[in-house]
Amino acid sequence: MFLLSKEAIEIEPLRRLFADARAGAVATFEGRVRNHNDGRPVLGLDYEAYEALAVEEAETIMKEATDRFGLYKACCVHRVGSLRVGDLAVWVGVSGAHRAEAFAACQYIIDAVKHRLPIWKRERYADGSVEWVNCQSGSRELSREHAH
Amino acid sequence: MFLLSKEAIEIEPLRRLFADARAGAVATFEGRVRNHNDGRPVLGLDYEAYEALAVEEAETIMKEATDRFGLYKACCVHRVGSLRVGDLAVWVGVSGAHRAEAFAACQYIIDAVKHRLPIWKRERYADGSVEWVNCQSGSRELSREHAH
Amino acid sequence: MAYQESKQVQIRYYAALREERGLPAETVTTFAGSLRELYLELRDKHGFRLGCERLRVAVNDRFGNWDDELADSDRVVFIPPVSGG
Amino acid sequence: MAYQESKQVQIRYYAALREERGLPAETVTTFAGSLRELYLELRDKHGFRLGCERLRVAVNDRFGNWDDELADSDRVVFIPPVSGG
Repeated sequence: MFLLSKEAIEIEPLRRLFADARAGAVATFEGRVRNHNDGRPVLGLDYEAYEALAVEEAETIMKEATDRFGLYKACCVHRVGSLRVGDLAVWVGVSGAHRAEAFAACQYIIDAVKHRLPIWKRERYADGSVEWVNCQSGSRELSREHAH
Repeated sequence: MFLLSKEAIEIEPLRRLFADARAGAVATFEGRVRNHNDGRPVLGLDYEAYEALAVEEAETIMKEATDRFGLYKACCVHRVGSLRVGDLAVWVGVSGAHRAEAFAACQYIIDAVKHRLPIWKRERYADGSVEWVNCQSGSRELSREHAH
Repeated sequence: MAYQESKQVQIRYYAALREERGLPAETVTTFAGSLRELYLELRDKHGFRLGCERLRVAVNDRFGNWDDELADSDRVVFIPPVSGG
Repeated sequence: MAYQESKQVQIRYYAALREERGLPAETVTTFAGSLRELYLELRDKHGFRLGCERLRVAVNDRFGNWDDELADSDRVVFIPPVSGG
């Protein structure tokens, strides 16, 4: 299950989806807006998504992870719109029988979500400037580490 | 931070401890009582802890993980007492700047908690029998995989 | 060379490309044969900074290849380097 | 051989060992010199199934080694294979 959300992500209702008597392990990941990136103070950011393709590609990712790691359930919600420091940007939760598969699957999903979904992040900096992350043309920006 | 809890573990208050403007990544793990182990139907289980040593060893583990992975926060709560299928047995949460460290740290903590803390699990089976997991003397039991 | 009819295609722009174009979407009449030719034509016209090697492309809400043929009525999206998560 | 005084030590039992002993704790008077000797003495007496190689041992709420010397008033816990998490 994958959702793009214009509203703040509520975790409790998501967690309730994971009640399953077979599941011994639930791994979750929260990506949050942090107050720094690449050494620059960040005030907030805006997410924009190419919705139709993002949802389809995300469902493909969820299915890959479910099949590969034998999950009982996999869920991901990604915010769009304007976020402030501390806000939840993305949530991933997976359940399985054992913990090794749950961790591996959760990491697989968040890595794929970051690399494959047509979603873009514009950072707002303390100095008033804004920048679409990864979209600069210079070599400095190409080599940056923007991962959470 | 490590706690042994005689009551059901509530996750929301734990999650609130992780509000931190620097934190881009929060990884969590929930170990739950599942309805099967080693092919046998499980009804529930009882956890018993050697409390003084469990708490001290757990604090050592949390510090190791915090130092090694540069965490902002690490927290683990482990249940003791009688649990039913679906109940939360252990919760681990960590926050850091980036996701790779958060996942690695969360996994490090749950692995160490399972292998190093003096805590014991007695499984109650559907056929009415009970068994202290890992404590059988035969070779079959030695080779079992009891991890979540 | 065979006679080529012009095609009408719909283009949507996201993120940095949307800002460079100053529009979220437009309908374009083109003789471009492939997605690559279409992008190069638009890049030439609007001065987009990023080259094809930094972008991906989607047609009718599926990922496509730059050398895929462009058809009349295609809905095309040029995808700048993503940064979700 | 030097004269050995008897020691009084407190023992707590957990999990499988507690059930085998039928008691959560006891005070024992012993001439055992080491933690290993103490366990073997008690194993002999109560028929504990697991050997030292399957157990760990703690003294005064710290992990110890089987060959550590036993002192009067020590609080000893024999730790069956753990299964937390």
